[in-house]
Amino acid sequence: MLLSPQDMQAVWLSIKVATTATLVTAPFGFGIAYFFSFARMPGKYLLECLVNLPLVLPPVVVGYLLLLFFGQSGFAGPLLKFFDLRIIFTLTGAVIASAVVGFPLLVRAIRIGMDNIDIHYIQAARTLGAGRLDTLLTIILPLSGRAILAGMTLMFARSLGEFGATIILAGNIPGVTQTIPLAIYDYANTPDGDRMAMSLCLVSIALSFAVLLASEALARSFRKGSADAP
Amino acid sequence: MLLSPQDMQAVWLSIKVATTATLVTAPFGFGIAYFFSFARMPGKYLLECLVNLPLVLPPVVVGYLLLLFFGQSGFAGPLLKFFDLRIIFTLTGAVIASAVVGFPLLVRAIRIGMDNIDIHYIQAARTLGAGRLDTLLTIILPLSGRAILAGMTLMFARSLGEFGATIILAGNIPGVTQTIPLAIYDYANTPDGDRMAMSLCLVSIALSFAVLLASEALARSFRKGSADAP
Amino acid sequence: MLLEVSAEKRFGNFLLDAEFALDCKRCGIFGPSGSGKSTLVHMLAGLLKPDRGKISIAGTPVFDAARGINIPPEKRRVGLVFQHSHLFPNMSVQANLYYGWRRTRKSDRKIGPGALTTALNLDHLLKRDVNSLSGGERRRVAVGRTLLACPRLILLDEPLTGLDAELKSQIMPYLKKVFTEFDVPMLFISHSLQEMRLMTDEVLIPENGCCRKRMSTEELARSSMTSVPRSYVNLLTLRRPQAHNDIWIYSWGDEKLRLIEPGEPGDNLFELGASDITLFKRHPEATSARNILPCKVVEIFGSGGRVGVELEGGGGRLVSQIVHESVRELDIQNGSELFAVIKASAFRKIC
Amino acid sequence: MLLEVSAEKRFGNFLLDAEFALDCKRCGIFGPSGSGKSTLVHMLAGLLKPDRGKISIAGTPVFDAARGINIPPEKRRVGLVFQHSHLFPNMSVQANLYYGWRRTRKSDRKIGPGALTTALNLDHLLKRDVNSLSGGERRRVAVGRTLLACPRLILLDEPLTGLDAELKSQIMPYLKKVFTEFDVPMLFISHSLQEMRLMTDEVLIPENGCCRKRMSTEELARSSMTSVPRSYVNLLTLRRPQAHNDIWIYSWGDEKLRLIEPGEPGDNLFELGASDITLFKRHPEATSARNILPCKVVEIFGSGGRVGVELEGGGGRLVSQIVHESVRELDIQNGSELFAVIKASAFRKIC
Amino acid sequence: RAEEVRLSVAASLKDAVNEIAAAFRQANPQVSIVPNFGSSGSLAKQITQGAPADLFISANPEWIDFLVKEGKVFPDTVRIFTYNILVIVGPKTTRITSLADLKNLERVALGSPKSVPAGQYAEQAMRAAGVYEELVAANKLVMAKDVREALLYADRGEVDGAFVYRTDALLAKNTEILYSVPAGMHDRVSYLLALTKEGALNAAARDFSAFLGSPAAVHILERYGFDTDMDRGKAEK
Ligand SMILES: Nc1ncnc2c1ncn2[C@@H]1O[C@H](COP(=O)(O)OP(=O)(O)OP(=O)(O)O)[C@@H](O)[C@H]1O
Ligand SMILES: Nc1ncnc2c1ncn2[C@@H]1O[C@H](COP(=O)(O)OP(=O)(O)OP(=O)(O)O)[C@@H](O)[C@H]1O
Ligand SMILES: [Mg+2]
Ligand SMILES: [Mg+2]
Repeated sequence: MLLSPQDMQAVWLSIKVATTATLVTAPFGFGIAYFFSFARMPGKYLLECLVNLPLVLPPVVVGYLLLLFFGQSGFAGPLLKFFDLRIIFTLTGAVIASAVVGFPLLVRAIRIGMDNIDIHYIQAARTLGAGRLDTLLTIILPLSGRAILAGMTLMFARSLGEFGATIILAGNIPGVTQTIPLAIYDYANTPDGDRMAMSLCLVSIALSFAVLLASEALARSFRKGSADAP
Repeated sequence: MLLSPQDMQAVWLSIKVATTATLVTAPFGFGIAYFFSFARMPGKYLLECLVNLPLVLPPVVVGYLLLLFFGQSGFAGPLLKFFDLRIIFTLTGAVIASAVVGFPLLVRAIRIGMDNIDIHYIQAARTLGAGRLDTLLTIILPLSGRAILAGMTLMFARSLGEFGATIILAGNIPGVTQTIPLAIYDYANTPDGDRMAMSLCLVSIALSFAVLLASEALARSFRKGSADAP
Repeated sequence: MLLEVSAEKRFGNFLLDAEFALDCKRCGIFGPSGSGKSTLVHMLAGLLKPDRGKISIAGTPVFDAARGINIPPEKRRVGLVFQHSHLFPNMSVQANLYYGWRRTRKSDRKIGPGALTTALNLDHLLKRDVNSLSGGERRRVAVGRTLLACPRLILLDEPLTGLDAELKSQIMPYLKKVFTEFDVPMLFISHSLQEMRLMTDEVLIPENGCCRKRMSTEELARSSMTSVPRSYVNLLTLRRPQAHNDIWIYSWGDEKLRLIEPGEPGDNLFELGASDITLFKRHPEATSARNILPCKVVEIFGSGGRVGVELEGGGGRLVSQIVHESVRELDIQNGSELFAVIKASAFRKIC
Repeated sequence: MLLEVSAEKRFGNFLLDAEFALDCKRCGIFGPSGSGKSTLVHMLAGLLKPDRGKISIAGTPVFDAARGINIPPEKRRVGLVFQHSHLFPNMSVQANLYYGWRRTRKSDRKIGPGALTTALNLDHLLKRDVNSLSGGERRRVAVGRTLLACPRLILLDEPLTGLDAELKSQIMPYLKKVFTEFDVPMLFISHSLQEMRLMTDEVLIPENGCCRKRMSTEELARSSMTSVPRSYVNLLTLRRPQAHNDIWIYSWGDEKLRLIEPGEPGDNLFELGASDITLFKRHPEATSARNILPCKVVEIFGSGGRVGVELEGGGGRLVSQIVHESVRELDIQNGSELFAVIKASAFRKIC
Repeated sequence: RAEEVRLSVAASLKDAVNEIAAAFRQANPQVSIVPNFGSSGSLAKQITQGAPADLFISANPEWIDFLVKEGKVFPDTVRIFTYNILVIVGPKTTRITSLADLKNLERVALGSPKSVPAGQYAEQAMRAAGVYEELVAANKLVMAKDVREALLYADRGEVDGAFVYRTDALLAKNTEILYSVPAGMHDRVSYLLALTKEGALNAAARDFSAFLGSPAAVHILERYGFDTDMDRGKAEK
């Protein structure tokens, strides 16, 4: 199983994209999950539906909507131009595509964990003088630790496999935006590309396995937010 | 926003596929999550990695692997032939594709919830004479209720958006296997199909919103597995 | 019911080293906080696997590291009332109560749900969601739930802690009754000597994880006279109360005792502090105390500030606690004849 | 510290209707299980929003439905020790203890962590993971955690339940000390009249959700003489103990009392049950009781089986509990001269 | 900047264009060529949204028209790049002599006519042969997402025949070309190229565009199985 230099680049780019997407979105995912879990607001469900959109729509459509949004005539286009930022056909675009597509998974995972936190811990912290934000950071955050990790693992895995939105927003430029799934796509048009494609798949699997093991190891160091033992 | 009769059929097929995939996989997802959450086995992580595969690999690759597996010359091919079952190019294929791709999400969601169950409830049930299976069904299952629902919602949403694996395993046969994402794909690759594609997207969004609301309403009737209140 | 334990379990610095055999129906574990009581009980129930050793209940081994035996909790039929209630939050009070009952073979069902819920004062709560119960209500449900599973051995990990005196005295008699009536052997954990004496005949006294020391509850009570602030307490069974003005006259053997508390026609169990008995050389005239019993000294034990004087009277034996100075002054010896003076209000009804 | 509450909260069938003003530093809530004590306390802490009404602490409104005021819990500086400990499972014992302390302004930090952890016997546990603590250890950490936040009002929801007698008597003095020394007003919930009397001067008595009835703790104790099994208890401050053989002689005003318990050079608080005092018309010779105090009747209250006779002696006032029959027989009236006989072991040291 | 040529090329041309680019770079080492392969539709949409591209090669004339309409490419730079030939592939044992024989097959795969040009050509051909309606009614047609997928089905034996391009057929392992659809039965399969507004200003892009029509390029295309007979195209038009 030998990878061509171009494939090595794709692997490297994939790692970069998945890691960045995961790390950058984690705080937002946590914030949104907190909002969904604790806010009492009528508009909550609409927002929740919005966050879920990238899951419901085919990734290609998500990519297309992102393209429209960040495009020249799109909503964010002029703004990006003003700051001389480029998203389309850049690695930033790939990160954004992965982040958007994985976001609902991240939020949902964190939220399930958060919903399980015993309210008494929060009450105790409040009466001990911790404000909402303080409680969020010192009690809810650590008690959601496992769920956040689980969400980040999901996000990372999803990013490794993200194809549809990425190819549209970031393009398929070898060495620049060509991540593993795009490289696999290219091999489909090459005689005998199957074997190479499989090698890349195995790399993806190995990467996600490593992340899974790492997250399980880390999770063990986090307390769950429930049991008042022993 | 008028849908052509063919689009209406796609919507109907999508609902069928997403619902079936969700309902059929839920018990398996629960079982696997239970195993991951409570089993102490060295090979656990390998299996977990396997379950995560469909998330890590691009959906097209998943579809390709499924085709290899269920195909005539594939592993399960002769068996299927023997029982005169057809998977490829059928709605069953679409269901399988959706189920496989959504499975890691389902399992992960249920697992986060399960990990949060206070062990004392399980201990109490055991000392009251409930065996492992009994405890599983009467304590763990209801206490995972919210997480299972969350997982099923994820699965449903993911099924609505599933394109890559479905189109390979089930083909894109209008009226037979053409679900919403496949219909959208057809429109999106026609220079002036955008409006029709958007209509279908909106239908998907509305469907997932309805499921989200329903699951939130149901979730409120489930107790979480932690707090020993008041 | 013979309980044989010879097992070890280590948690970091803490080592539980249990090595005992208890052959009694009413046993207790009496030890300070952190001495390993809960740990031991979890091992007996099968919820915690000892590091080594063996445990057998009524002759059948439920755990044996050497032979690889480890019967799962649900097969042990060992009930456990937890220190915290841990009611199933997904079920109503009723469903919680019946959880174990439904999983008990008909032939093993010795306790009736109706009588139990009434005794625990849970009838009006049956339909309630357990999450809305108050702390005390939860405890009662937890006790009821375990009792209804009709286990062959029941472990009670501080089941009465957190209940108010009234509720406690309401549950206690029922606990006592079911445990004796239905012959359910039990291991009772408590910090309260009074609860211990009421519920148990023999106690295991873990000290810093070492569970070897055993004594009869009576012995524990006497020895605690000299160590704990609360002195020895006599337990008296009084019969046939009869009202007389504001006072109730009970029979205690051949003797009559005057109490302020009313009782039931049958047996009544009363508590009488050893230090509530004052001894006089001569009959003291004109006293507010209503009971003046002539009696003879049978035994003198203890020393210093707390000397126990066991007395034999018309009704039975009593222990009076006095100071050594008084022993000297009154020249109390075995065989001395004295008057024991007890106030009508000194008796406390238990059940 | 003035606490004014006029608020309602409904839970299904249960209605908490609180309408009271308490102006004292040491208050208690004394009511049976399910009477709404925890609910009230949650409302005061800001964790539960009343349906209507208002609550003000020290003159500042913390809740007022009409004016839309609802100060969040962290701004109220109202500490709460929960019925269950609810220690933060993600932190060490030390981090739990310091959680509130770190969030308290330096100028408000009235209680030193060092002294507190020592008093609560937590020093050896500081580095431990809270999830490995025993039930009693958890409780002590919970109490310490709230005290260290130095709140201006502290709510204690059965903070001592589940501790053994030894630990209780170890913590109690410290609780008492910090609450008086550092001037922390408190609302103390307990089922124990003794704890109530030690910790509070005034109590609120919720009945079935109705929180209006108040009385001084002294009144409660006297009234409970006739209702609860445990009768009235005198609290005596005794000074300057001196050893004499096996006995300690204390000063109580002009009087000397002989006790079996040793004490500290300064003030010592002792408990003496009203029914531990026997009254004699004449001086009883040759008795095992070590204290024979001449005294005069000041007041007679109660009736039937439990009559309280308040006596004035050399050291101060004492209440003796006797039966009405004795009152008649000894012809006790205001002004009667009697001998109060008390055994040396009748006194129980509190702190 | 001027020395960079950014390509947006239909994925089916990947290997051929890569090779041509390599040949070009040998002559012009100072020029770097940045390719981006995707489906013609998404490439066109990217270009309308301002994605950087100098040269667009589409497998489908419609998307060139679309970009012309959107004003993203110069109409006068549009020209035919190369042609392809529609064939039916299948297991060696199957024999097809005319499109009418398709009726004897169980399943036939083709790119979805709505979105895949090859599917449109196949539909045209079947309509011309008068078998299309019948095949649709019998649910014999499997619409694939692209030609590669149609070929995959045939290669795996899931279908008895598939409409693919000759270039793709060469990638198959277990199938061979059973039948070449006669050119007259459908529009000619043509790949169009155009310079974008940006590309027209880029000298290197113009050079590369010209190189794509050079004999060297034609030679490479032929090796990959493309139909480079420009004259036949003109003759038919
Ligand atoms: N999982 C654990 N890890 C580490 N130490 C533990 C663990 N479980 C218990 N311990 C320690 O073992 C000792 C005994 O705990 P246990 O709960 O059995 O005490 P206990 O006698 O029940 O006390 P209490 O009366 O306070 O409930 C304590 O010091 C406790 O800290
Ligand atoms: N969330 C709730 N929903 C419904 N009923 C409730 C809820 N919380 C409390 N209650 C009810 O309100 C009453 C008062 O409860 P509370 O916990 O205040 O009692 P308590 O006086 O603290 O009792 P305990 O001494 O047993 O702790 C109880 O009958 C309880 O069942
Ligand atoms: Mg314990
Ligand atoms: Mg309470």
